[in-house]
Amino acid sequence: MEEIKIGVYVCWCGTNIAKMVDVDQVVDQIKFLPDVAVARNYKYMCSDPGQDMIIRDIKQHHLNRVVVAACSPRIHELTFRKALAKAGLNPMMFQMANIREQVAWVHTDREKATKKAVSLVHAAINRVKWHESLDKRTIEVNPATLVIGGGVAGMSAALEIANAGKQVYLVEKSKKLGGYAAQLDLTFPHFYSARQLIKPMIRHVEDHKNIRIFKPMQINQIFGYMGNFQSTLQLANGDETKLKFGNIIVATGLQPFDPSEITSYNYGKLPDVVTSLEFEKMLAKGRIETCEGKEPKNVAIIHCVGSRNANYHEYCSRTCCMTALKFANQIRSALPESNIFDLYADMRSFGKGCEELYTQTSRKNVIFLRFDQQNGLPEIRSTNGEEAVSMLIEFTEQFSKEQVEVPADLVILMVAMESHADAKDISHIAGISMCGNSFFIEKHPKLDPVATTSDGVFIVGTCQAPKDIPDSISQAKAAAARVLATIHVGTIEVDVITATVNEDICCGCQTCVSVCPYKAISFNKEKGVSEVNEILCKGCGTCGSTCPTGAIRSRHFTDQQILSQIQGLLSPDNKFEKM
Amino acid sequence: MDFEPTIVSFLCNWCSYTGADLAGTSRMKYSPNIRIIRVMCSGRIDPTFVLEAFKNGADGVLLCGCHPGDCHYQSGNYKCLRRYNMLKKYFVQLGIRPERIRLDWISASEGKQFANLADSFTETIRHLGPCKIKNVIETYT
Amino acid sequence: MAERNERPKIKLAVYWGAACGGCCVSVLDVHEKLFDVVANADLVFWPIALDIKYNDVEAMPDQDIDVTLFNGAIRNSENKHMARLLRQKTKILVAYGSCAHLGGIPGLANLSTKTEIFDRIYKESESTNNPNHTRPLEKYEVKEGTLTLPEFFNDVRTLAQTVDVDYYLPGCPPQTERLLEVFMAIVSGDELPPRGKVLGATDKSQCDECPRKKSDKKTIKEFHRPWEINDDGETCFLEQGVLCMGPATRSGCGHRCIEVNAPCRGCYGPAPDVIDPGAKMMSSVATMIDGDTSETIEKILENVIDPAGYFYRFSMPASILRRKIPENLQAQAPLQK
Amino acid sequence: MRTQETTGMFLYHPGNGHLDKLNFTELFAYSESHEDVAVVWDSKTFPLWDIEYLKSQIQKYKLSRIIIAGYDTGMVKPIFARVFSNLQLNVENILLEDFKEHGILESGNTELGKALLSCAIYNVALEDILPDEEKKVCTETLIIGAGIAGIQAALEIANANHKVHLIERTGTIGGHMAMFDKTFPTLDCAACILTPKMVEIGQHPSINLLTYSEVQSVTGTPGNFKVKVLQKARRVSLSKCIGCGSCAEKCPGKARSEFDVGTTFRKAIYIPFPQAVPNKYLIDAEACRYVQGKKCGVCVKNCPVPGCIDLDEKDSEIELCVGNIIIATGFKTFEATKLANYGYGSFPNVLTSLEFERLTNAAGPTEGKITFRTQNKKGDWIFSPQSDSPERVGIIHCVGSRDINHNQYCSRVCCMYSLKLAHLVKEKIPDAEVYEYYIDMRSFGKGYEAFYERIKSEGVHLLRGKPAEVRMDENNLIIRSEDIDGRRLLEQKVDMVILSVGLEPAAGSAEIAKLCGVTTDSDGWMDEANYVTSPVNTFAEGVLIAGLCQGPKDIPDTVAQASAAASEVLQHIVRTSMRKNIPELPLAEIRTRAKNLSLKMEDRK
Amino acid sequence: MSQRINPELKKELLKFGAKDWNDCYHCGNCTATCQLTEREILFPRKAIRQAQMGLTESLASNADPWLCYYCGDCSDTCPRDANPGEIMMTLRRYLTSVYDWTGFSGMLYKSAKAHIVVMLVLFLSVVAAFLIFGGPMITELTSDGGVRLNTFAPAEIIAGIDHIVLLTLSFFLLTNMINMYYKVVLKDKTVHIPWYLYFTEIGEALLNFGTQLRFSKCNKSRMYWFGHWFLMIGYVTMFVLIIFFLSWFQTDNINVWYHPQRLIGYIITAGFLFGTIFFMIGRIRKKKQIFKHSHHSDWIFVVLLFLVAFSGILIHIFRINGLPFATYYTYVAHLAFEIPMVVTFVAFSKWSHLAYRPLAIYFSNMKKKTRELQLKSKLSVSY
Repeated sequence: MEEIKIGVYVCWCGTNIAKMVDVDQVVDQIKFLPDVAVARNYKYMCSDPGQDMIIRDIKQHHLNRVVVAACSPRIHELTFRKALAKAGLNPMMFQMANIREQVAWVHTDREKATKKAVSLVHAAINRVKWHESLDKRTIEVNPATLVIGGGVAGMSAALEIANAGKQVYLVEKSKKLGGYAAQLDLTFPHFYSARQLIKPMIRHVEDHKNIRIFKPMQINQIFGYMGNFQSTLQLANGDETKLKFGNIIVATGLQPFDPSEITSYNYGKLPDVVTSLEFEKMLAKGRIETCEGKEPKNVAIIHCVGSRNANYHEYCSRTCCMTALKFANQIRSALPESNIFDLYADMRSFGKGCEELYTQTSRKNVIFLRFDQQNGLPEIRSTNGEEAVSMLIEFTEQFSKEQVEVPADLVILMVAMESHADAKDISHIAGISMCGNSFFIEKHPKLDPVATTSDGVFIVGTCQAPKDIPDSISQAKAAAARVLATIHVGTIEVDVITATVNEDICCGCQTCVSVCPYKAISFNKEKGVSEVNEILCKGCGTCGSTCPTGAIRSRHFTDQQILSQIQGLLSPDNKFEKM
Repeated sequence: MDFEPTIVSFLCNWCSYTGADLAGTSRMKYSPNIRIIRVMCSGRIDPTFVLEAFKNGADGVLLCGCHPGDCHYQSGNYKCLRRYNMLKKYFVQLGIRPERIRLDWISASEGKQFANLADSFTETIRHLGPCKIKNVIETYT
Repeated sequence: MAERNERPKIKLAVYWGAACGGCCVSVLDVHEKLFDVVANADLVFWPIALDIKYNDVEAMPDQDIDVTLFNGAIRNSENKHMARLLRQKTKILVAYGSCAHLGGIPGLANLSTKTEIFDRIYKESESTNNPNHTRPLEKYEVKEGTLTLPEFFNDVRTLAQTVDVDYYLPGCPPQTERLLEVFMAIVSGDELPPRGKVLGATDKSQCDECPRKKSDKKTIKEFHRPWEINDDGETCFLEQGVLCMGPATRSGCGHRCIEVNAPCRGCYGPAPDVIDPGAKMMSSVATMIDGDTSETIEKILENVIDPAGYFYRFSMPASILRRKIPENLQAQAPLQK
Repeated sequence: MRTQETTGMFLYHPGNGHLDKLNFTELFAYSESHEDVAVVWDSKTFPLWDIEYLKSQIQKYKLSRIIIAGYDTGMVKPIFARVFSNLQLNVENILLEDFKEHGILESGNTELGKALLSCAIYNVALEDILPDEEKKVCTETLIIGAGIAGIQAALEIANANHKVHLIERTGTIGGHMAMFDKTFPTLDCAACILTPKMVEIGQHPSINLLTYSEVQSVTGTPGNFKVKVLQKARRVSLSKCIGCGSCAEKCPGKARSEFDVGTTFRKAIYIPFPQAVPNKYLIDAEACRYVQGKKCGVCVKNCPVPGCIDLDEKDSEIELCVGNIIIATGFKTFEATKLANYGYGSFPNVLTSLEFERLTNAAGPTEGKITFRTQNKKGDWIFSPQSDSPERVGIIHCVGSRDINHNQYCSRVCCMYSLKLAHLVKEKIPDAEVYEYYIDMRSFGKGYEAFYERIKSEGVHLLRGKPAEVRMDENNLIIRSEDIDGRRLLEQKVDMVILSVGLEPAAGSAEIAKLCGVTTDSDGWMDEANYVTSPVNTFAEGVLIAGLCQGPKDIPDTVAQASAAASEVLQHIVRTSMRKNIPELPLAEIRTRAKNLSLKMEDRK
Repeated sequence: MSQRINPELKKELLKFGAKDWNDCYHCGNCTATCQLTEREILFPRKAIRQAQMGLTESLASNADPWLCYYCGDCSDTCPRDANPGEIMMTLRRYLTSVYDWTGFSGMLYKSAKAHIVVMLVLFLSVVAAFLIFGGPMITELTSDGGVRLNTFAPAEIIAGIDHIVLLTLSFFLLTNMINMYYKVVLKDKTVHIPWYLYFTEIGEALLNFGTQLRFSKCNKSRMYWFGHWFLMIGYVTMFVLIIFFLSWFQTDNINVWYHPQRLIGYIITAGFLFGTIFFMIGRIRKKKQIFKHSHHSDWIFVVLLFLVAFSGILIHIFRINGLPFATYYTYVAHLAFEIPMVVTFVAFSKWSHLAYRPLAIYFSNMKKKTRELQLKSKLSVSY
């Protein structure tokens, strides 16, 4: 075996790290460790000069392992691996010690932070000794795409891809395409007809030669991996059809919040308290009326129903303010003599043309009243027929701090957007993580808002977070771009961090087979050993820690690597007692 | 000087490690006694690692994974939970306080929770005092 | 045959440390093959069979003995002394049997402290009649001089933890056929395997040879003792909820236990790269538990009464943590609520 | 269209000036002469608010279908819907034909208006009757502006192995995002997440990066644009410069650093910022003594690479041929001096948010220490790490936004970035008091509300009420505002005021829009083809918009939009076809096609 | 107790001249801009909110609109062009009608037609009275001077009529003021004003009445204040002169130019002319915020005032130049302008702010002091 030569680089990250960690001391302490050939610190390791320094050292000092102590590997591991590759070293011969997010930024005692940094670097040095060269492989990408959900986001994505000449399978759970947007009357802020926008879209999707629609249809299972997924669909006539596709776009959409759990609004008890969606239907029918079929004289709109409230949903549903303004305008047109009251918390008319609509709406005699959820929700109560008006909404108006009651014959609750109930199932089927409020988690909230941590699976529209139609469409197209790019290139690189079975040791107990969530392990009866499909394998390593014989190695996370890391981490020199 | 425990923490890459990173990017302060090792999934955490940590002088071991149902690999965290329960039984037999290992769920968005967990666990261990197993192995013959 | 006779006989020693003696007996189990052994080897030291004193061994030149089969663990100063002595005098030191290899059954004593053991034996056991509370003393002065007893160590160690070991021959006791094979290999003068290797066993685990049917449905809803189930004699023990160390144990024993419908207990020790077979098996078995909440898991685990005794039956001293922390060293602080 | 239906047409033009360009008399005449229209009403003469009259008219003409055409048509739709539903007619037969939706409002193209009406009458979409035109689409793409939007779009396209020309006006890519310290709501450091992308751009084999360049002219047709690009003289060779910095050490020329928004100085030969891509020096001609005609040349002497610096280099021009253009010109911040009452420009420690971003940035002039702006020996006001730190900081939202006297629109990001700045102050100076003055708190995005709650819990004083003025007594800045929730008038003494300035289209974006044939709205933001369905397309075929040039938005929305624009480009490239331009078809042809298509759709049912 | 939101109030306010009454989105800029607001005296926003919501009770007890002198700063800087200054103006008109228990005020304000008709009737009545009761128009020259105005319209009789008018108007104005007191002070249950404050706080109110010092705090330009003050002083002096000293003021003999009678007359006239012309030009040009929106009462008021002043000047010129008929006719016209103005404006319309504003300052100050006292006593209890 060749002699191990490790280069260790400690980054200052400007002052980010250097402020809390004595980088010089870190270097001093680890440079005498066995196998460390070079140890340096530098202002910005990730910068071009920083990377060049590593490359130069690899060439000059014949380094074969590199450790960089800097930020989180989630940020720059790839950057440095690329640098290693540039220098002709296998990129996996690299280990990062996270001394920024997990040391410099979270600790206040410089001495202890430095000590901890040393221990992390020591651990990384120990670990990197056991690293092995792993080579990337590529696999073919199936050019077809599966789109789950036939709402406006799903359809946009489907059209975008189909228009580029690629096959799309569109699966919709209900009988109709169009989703939530198809139930809307007009859009904000320009009052275009939602129906007229969605209908042609549905027609284009239905007529498209590259789109195959399955509806009503539910996806129960998806096998495979990025580039080569497959699923079997049960057709209505009892037949089965097997689909193969390379990418998945999930657009499961939203469901409205059920306001009946908010007692003070009496939804469900007072017949003239309706949700925004119910009111939308009234508008589509052209009938704004109370349960008795009368045109209401007083209409009240209440914002933030189920949103921005820790008891229901902490998040803002993003579209309700504008929808409420749209409603106010529509009511004003249909019932010019009516009184319109708009009870809001903060008016969030942030989009292009939206603030202007807010101003315009003010000028149409819509009375805006502000409530504050922290000080109690408005109470809707019935007048029990004792007055001309059927209901009164009582609350403290926040601009005047006056306790007021608002007369209302019809109350519209602007209900929150929730992730669709089906999203939970889809998250399991497609392997997407969910955050606490059931919206899917994107790969990166800023720079990768449509990708997920599962490669080849994208999320678009309201299943990611509440948003309006244009934003959903932007996202759909963004996902389509990603999909088209992979299809166009035709191949994708497979991750090298997978499990592998040592057939000389595997005894065929098959414990691992059932453990794998991706069905990547199968039992080879002939050989009497388990085998890993390395494309399906996502490298979680669960099998590795399940295998009682140690036959399964989790590449790049081997027992040996982690054990050495632990030993480095706990090397007596690195303990606080030694201070 | 107060006893300064050394704690090894195994975090899954997707939720907990990201959560710990978030604690960092949000500059939440927590105890420096926690030293983190990243694994892809809490399901990768082998009891061997925990034992090795104690053998090398850890005073406590913190395991973190995604919340139940949220595992990036679907079910790795459940496997971790089962092993954790088994290990605790074993630890009782070894005379090691089972409180010295802790499994908790930290999601990618729970930077604050991670910081709090790190602090509270450090306090627990500080309170329990040093784990003697390393000394016992090395010196008790 | 003729060729072999030209070769000088090797010098063979057999010694037992903390052991039951079964290993020594297993050497005798070679039956008529003993003649082959004797034809090739001179037994220079074997307390159970030959009257050769420690002094005699001490008098031997270093590296005089070619092969020593050391069985038993290191429990006391005598064991330790002899291990060191034999190491000094022997070219090839073989840890023979589970006790020497991993600590074996005596190793389970590591789950108790010395005091606990003495209390149990000299005070608490039902058959003890010791009104004077007599305890063994290492030194006792009598008229004739000083009587000594070996020092009883705080814990049991494996042979390898005491001295360098060249090869291991696992088993409780090792399969006699394996012994012969190994012995013949040594005497034949063929190139020896690399030092530190486990001999007389394969790299694969029991399951590889196990005649029972195995599937990937290893989900455990409830743990059972072997007698609690209606064993069909065919299905994998684990799949029936019976703990079996087979997956984590090297084969080579000829699956003798399984043959008689008893689950494997792990005497052959771990597969090649495994440091701590108990931990591996704990992990593996725990993974099979059918429960996703702490409560259900704990409920199922209730039936695993003695995990240390089960998963570390033969390997406690060789395991990562080796032993229990004595009570007086345990942290006493109550937990804050 | 179903033959048994009788169609009425209502031309709605509320007369707010928008439709002045369109000739409504002509449109009226055209509709009236149309064989399939029973009656045409003009909103100028029709008493729309008289419901009973409307009812009687509908009954009189036996209308079963109404087309409302014009501007803001949705606004009057509910009136018709109400009447239709009263008359038991099918409300779905009320159709809107909004001219704004099709962009003919700005252009005033009456002919196109007629075409649209024609299609509306037959209930078909205009784009459905336009034939696709096979065209050789050049696979190369031009992206104007290399901020995060341009970077994202470039990477998306380049990763599909198509050539991208990325043009940036300044010396480095990165745009505004590179200047920020942290990004909301996750508070990850902007540079940390952006620099990897920048590096990727710099290294990508399919990206031709043209920094310090500007678009001169755009000619040709969609799919085959000819673009002239002016490459301003960097005076330092991109290929030879090793970025060692020896030149800048001795350079006597000085200028305020653009990257630090003028809060500190840089040399005449400079790298915009340490992580700049390309990480090469350039010379600011206006600050360079040599270029300004004085005797100098120190940089040439100090440069270790022979021939690297050429002080006499001249601007050059290159021509590109591209199939698609993505405009990502971004924004500039509102000029805070316009609001004299806040004292920006008079009081040194009234800062704009962008200045504060630099101040608090670890790579900024004070290495992240929040300090007062002080005068240096020469009397220039700069940030220096030696100065003291403020103890009380006021942050004023909506500076220049939501104000009819300045920009009526909401700048969308200020609330969140202000909360972030408050957090940064609290983090760096834990004892500091932070006062935030807002009107409405717009924390609408994913995780934003939680961030708002967090800032509240950090002890930042959140005050509802727009301050009227910032004045100064001997030692303090005083912010006068109504504390609406506290029901009092507040004169808060602070040491530093941060003005959360709104966003405006970048300087020069109007020219770019004009060059590319993209229309802009009255605020200068570029018009998308359809606000709802085509947020990245423009009315100019083959020209797409991404990011802030379309309107204020945050980073995730910008990134999504940039990717969406890339998707449109990829689609064009793959299809190698472009839709025929509308004006190229004669009106009669459109009418026939619309009718035929409508009949075809009828048959299908 | 919660108050019912009353959307009908807006219709009322529109008639009082409200513009953009609902544009305000409550950013608070106006309140902060206004130099007259104090820690707890917050306007215009609060009053605007009450108006938007139609909280008639709160509005009636709110004296804040009277504290505003309409400098227009708030409207100039309003981010939504909501015209807070104009809404305050409207509210003052509205409040005038609220205090006026006769309802006459509301009628005049809400209907330009009614206002003009009332004016015409009064105008014609004055002319008719002169036709019927007027004295002889003597044209012969005497040693004292040219024109014998006192024979045509004897000062005593005119003064007598003045007194009757005064008494009547005072009755209405006083009752309205009491009404205001009732609504602003008594109905406000949150404060209970201690008796001594009634004495201590009166000084500032009177001072402001005389100097309008508060207005001078308002604006960067002193011109408004001066124009307003000058007009007011002119008016008040005239009022006092013609009511109480008419016989001294209205003489047949012509005094030397520096005689106090003439000097005072000139000053009053100058004040009138300056004020009315300043405001008329402003209202025509509509450049400044304060002049952008004019209610019919504003025009009637300023035009009448101008006509009164102008006719007064003419009388003077005619008289000193010995043009008897011109003097007599102009005198009739002068009174025919003046009487309607006094009758309609003093108690029921614009001029009544002369009384309401100092009262509002008086009430507000008392309330403020009371609140401070209450706060102090609360503090002393809790600490």
